[in-house]
Amino acid sequence: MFDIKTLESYQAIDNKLYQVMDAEGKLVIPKWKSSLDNEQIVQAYRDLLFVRTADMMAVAYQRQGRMFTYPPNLGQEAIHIAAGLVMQEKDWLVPAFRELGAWLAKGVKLSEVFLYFRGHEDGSRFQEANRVLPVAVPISSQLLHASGLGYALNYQGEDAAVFAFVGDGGTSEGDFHEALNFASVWDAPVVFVIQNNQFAISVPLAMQTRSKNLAVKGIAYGMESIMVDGNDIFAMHDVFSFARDYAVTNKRPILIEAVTYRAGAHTTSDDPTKYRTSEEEEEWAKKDPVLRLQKWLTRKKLWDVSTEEELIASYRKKIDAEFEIAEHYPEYNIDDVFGYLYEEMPDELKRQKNDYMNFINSSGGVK
Amino acid sequence: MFDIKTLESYQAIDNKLYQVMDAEGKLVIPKWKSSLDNEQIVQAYRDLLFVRTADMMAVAYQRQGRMFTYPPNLGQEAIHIAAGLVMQEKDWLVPAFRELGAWLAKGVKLSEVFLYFRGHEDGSRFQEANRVLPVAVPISSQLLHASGLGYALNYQGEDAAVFAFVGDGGTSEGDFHEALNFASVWDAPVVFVIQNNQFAISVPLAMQTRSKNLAVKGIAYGMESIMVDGNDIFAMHDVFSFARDYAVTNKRPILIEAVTYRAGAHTTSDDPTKYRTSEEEEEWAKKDPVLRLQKWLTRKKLWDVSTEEELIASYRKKIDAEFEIAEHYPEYNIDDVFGYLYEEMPDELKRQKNDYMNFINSSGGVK
Amino acid sequence: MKVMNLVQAINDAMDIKLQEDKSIVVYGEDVGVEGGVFRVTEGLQVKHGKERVFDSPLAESGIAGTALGMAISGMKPIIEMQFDGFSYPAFNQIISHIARFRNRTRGKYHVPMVIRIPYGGGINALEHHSESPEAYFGHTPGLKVVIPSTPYDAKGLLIAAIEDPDPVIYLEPKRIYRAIKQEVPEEKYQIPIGKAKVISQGEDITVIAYGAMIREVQKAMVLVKEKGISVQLIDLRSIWPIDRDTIGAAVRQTGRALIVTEAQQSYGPAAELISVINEEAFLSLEAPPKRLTGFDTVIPLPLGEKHYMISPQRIAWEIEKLVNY
Amino acid sequence: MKVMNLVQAINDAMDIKLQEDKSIVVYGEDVGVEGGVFRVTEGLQVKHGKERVFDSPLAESGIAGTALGMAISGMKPIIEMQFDGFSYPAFNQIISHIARFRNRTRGKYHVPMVIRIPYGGGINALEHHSESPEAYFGHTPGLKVVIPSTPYDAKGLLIAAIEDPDPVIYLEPKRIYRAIKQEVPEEKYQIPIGKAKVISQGEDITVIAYGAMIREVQKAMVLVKEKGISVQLIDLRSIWPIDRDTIGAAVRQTGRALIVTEAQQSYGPAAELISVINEEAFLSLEAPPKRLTGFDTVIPLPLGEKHYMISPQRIAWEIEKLVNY
Ligand SMILES: Cc1ncc(C[n+]2csc(CCOP(=O)(O)OP(=O)(O)O)c2C)c(N)n1
Ligand SMILES: Cc1ncc(C[n+]2csc(CCOP(=O)(O)OP(=O)(O)O)c2C)c(N)n1
Ligand SMILES: [Mg+2]
Ligand SMILES: [Mg+2]
Repeated sequence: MFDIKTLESYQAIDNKLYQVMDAEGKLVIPKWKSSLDNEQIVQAYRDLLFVRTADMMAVAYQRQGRMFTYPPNLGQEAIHIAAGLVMQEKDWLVPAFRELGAWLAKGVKLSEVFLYFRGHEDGSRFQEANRVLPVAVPISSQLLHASGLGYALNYQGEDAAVFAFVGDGGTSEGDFHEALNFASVWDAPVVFVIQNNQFAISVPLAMQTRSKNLAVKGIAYGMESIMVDGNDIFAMHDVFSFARDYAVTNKRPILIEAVTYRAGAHTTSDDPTKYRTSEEEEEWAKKDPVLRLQKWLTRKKLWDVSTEEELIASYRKKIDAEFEIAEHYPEYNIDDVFGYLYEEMPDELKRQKNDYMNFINSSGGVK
Repeated sequence: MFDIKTLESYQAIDNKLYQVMDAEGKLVIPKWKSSLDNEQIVQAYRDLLFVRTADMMAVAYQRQGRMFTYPPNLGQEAIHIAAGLVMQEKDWLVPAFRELGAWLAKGVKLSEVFLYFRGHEDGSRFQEANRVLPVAVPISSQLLHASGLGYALNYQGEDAAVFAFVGDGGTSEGDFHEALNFASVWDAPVVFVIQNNQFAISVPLAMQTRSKNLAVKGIAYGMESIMVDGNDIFAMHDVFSFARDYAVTNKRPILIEAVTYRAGAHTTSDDPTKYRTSEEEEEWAKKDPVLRLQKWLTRKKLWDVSTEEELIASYRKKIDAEFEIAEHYPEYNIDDVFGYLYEEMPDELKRQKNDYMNFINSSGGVK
Repeated sequence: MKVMNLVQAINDAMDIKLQEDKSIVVYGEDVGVEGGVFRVTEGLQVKHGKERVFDSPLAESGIAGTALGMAISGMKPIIEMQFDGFSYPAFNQIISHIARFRNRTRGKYHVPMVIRIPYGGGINALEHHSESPEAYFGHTPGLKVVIPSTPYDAKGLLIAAIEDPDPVIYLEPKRIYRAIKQEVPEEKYQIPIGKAKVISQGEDITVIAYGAMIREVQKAMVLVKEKGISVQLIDLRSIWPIDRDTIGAAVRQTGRALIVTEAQQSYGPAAELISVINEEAFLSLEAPPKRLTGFDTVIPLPLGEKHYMISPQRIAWEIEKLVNY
Repeated sequence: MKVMNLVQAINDAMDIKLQEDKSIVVYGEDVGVEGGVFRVTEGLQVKHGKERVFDSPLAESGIAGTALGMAISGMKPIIEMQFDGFSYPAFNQIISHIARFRNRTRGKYHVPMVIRIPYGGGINALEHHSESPEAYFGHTPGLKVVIPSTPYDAKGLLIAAIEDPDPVIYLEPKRIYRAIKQEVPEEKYQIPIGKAKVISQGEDITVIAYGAMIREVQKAMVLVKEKGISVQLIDLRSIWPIDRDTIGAAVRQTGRALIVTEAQQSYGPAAELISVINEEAFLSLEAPPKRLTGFDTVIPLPLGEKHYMISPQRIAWEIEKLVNY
């Protein structure tokens, strides 16, 4: 458990990293107890396996030319699954673009994610998910939305929090600064999560900032902050639980730096061998979050590795089925272009659409 | 003197304010010695008087309808005179818009300042001043220019520093964040100076940020920082001397928060009685930087207050003469509009100018 | 009815809507305690409380971006950019998010908000305080952009903007903030967004303008009237969507058109209007539609404004030239 | 001569200039080690060093604003905005400072810098990666804005931009980055900024386009040729300043004009061109000059791009309609 006392002894200015278990899945905090029961932990592991499988299949679909650019989550999944365990129905999720597990936890359908990365806006309609925003492409710009949502929660008297994600590179943008500042001045209950995966595309952290770590940036906003091992799902879960509670109870924002590693490419268009060594990759592979929990579970005899293959096979079927939905989604038509700009389509858009339809009709459907 | 050791004991995170003399002009650091000799200190006092007089006359000219909007410096002059004493020929000055004393120290002519605030771009031509940028109106945007200038100094192998000014309100802008971050990552020798005068127009500091103080924001960039009494010219001079030396020697930026008070209105269009109390104003009036140095000098018998009136009268004459230059500046003509956009005027601008001249000629000079 | 200037009419519109709809908040730099640097929000904080009318930190991207967060979660923010030139730091939020969130999410989220921006020159201001950015916004899909030229329109257009379910950029011609007074109804009414207004009928030429330029054109009309020229004056009012029908009908009637805007010329608002005229009234044109605009220069500091700002004399001169084409 | 695509030609221009002029630096997100996400700066860091070709922090306002600082102090930065849609956070620095510093200081300081931006759609990209922001820049006084459509022009225009003493926005049609190959001289040469190019002479109609649309128009020309229509194709090349002389002369010859741009329509680049045509060739017009542009919508995600992007068929259809007007 992580409480306000723990926070005192994990000050970012002292470069303290909160970690519960090491790379071997062994506890580094003696007598540590999870607030999750064993069943929940096993389920978390299944979820990790599921998103990892879905994520790797997404990369595969892309390679097969069945999807466009996709940003792999490989190596960062524990952060998302932990967030999913903590986020409540009423909480808002404000993603960047690399938080698959968190989206699914919020009720986004995998078929929607696939549809989006196949190049259709309908993938961001989130038919059954509430209080989750779509992928935000312009880096850090979404954080301001989170601060505004936080203001609205207070204004509307709701006891809920906003979970907002950004990358290490994203901390360099002006909007990062403005968002944290607004949230703090407004006492907005926002949990800001920096996924420090060491790279912004090809640019390593050392070229983004000279701060001791990323969590210390909270000091500039009078905001509490915690640096945590992002590949340690127990640590992440502890910290998220504490942070949500802190935000909702105190009506204050809080900053979390989840230290992790982008084990895959930046996106399917990227080739990391250009800018980093395989030694580095291997070093981090040892700290893999899925493997780590597996080791813990195995040691506790809560998990039988020999069943995994079959489980994954069943996941693959599910995932393929979801992909099918996306792949056989109805044809993109002209109303998908014009129909959603305004509540009521202005005459000017009707005119432009009409012009276009005149051409289509006269060309016999050629575009 | 302020050295690297002093820095250690004045950490912003501990909320330490560097001060040399109190409001009564009495030393609060026993045995403190200035690196300025008595003559220089007396001259600094004269300079304070001069800029205060010029500043107050500027407000008066504006009231007389002889100048447009002007931002008074009242109460903040010690910061500028101290900066002027430290800045070298090779150093860049990147002002915000409320640093009259620093501009003059850099060689900007008072007549140019007046001309600018009378509404003529020629006031930013700075005929005899080098390495000083014009007034920057969009808040904080100039700080990025400072970081770029710092990169250029390193690139060109020059041992010099950039002095960049911003207000307390300015710390909220994204460009503040980006500028400090770039400077730090690039090891640019920039002395960033926040003039914390407690207000951004009507908005008090408490609504800009929740950070402990403004200097502490340096931590977010791994940058040393110092909080200093901005109404204490000795403290300011010590800190600027140290900061310049630090920046040039270490090729590192440094952040200074000068704590002061905007004793006058935001600009001549502003009425502070709307948003602050006269008690507060009086409280700060007691800490006035000019009065404070006067007290110190008088106690040291370096200054005879009875001579002040005459001195100021002579300054007034000088200042009036400078204003005359601005007031009788040649008529603003059409080439002043078109002539400076590009090195060579593109045909399109020639055409537009020509169109306009056709009208002027046919209208007999009516515009 | 009550005599109001533009400042009062805008204030009144916000006051009425704040009273009526608790989801509305008003914020920006100095809009709370101070009531805005132009006093447009004066009195609103005292009346509606500090949670609803308040000062924000000094950061325009922040103001715009947070407003989107509020808007998609059931609130209606009315935000202020203190001056035209300070809306630029908010461009990314406006272009990339505010204008697009409905489209991006297929209507799951929409962005009912108003961005108020005092704009335009002629007030002897410092640099960056006299800009005409309407073409930037007009070119951005997903926004509506309006500009009033009278207190009556100011109130009705602002109420329409606030009640619109989509984001509206509301540009306030600061030069005439207090210059024009008019009887304005005390109750609520709307001026529909997307409709131009024919201010005066006339046979010889159509002049299209908006904002502070309307008054200058009206002065020019007095000048050319002496020469027997009768001008049909159209106040565009809505920058996007454009009221092509009114413009087309007008120019088909007169065959001649002059567009007057203070914005810079190239890729500016007048170019769009000329294109609309070509599309709607080409065969009726008896002379090339003409644009009289700001130069492709930075708007000069006060002493140079006399050259940049468009005078009634210059408008009259262009009208005459066109009529005699 | 050497066969190059656009990427190589742009790289070559930078390489030559980096070699020749030590005041030049190249920076932006991922331009250093990675050589840019489109590999446009590939190899430049290894060749010219990390002080001259480098990765910056992820902040576009920062990239633009720091470049101004360098430029006014004797350096020549060439900066990259990674994609069109990520130039928006830099707007304030571009509009308020980069474009104006010479004017503000009466020439005491000037801003020799180039802002490279891959732009335009048709590459199946994520949102914000397919924008056409040229009208925003074209409307901003103090900038020059150019767009090449061939490797030859790409190299010559970039060298001209780098050698220009004023800031130049250099938009790169990413859709044709690797699609067009051409013999390009290995030595240095300039394509003058402000000059359009008549790509082909023709009698029936003038088509004006630029960037990736040139290739589409050329395909359309094949289609209409069969019907005996001869097209005069003009590559604008310079968005600002516009080459009115070439445009005017062309349209006076053919009497008919079609503008093809992928940017959104309202207040877009095509509107400016139609205005220029009105100003330069009104009396020769035999049909209303027509604009075929992007819709006033957000450019759709990949599956919808087929509707938004302008096909040769659609261009041909418009050409025919105009010729038969
Ligand atoms: C404003 C903006 N600039 C540039 C980009 C291009 N871009 C996409 S992802 C990325 C790197 C992001 O790095 P980081 O924030 O660390 O997140 P990560 O990809 O590592 O998850 C960049 C530069 C963008 N999307 N938005
Ligand atoms: C980008 C931008 N937004 C708004 C303004 C309007 N404005 C001018 S000064 C000012 C307050 C500045 O406060 P601060 O930074 O504390 O400096 P001070 O005036 O106190 O010296 C504001 C909001 C501006 N000039 N630029
Ligand atoms: Mg990263
Ligand atoms: Mg201040």
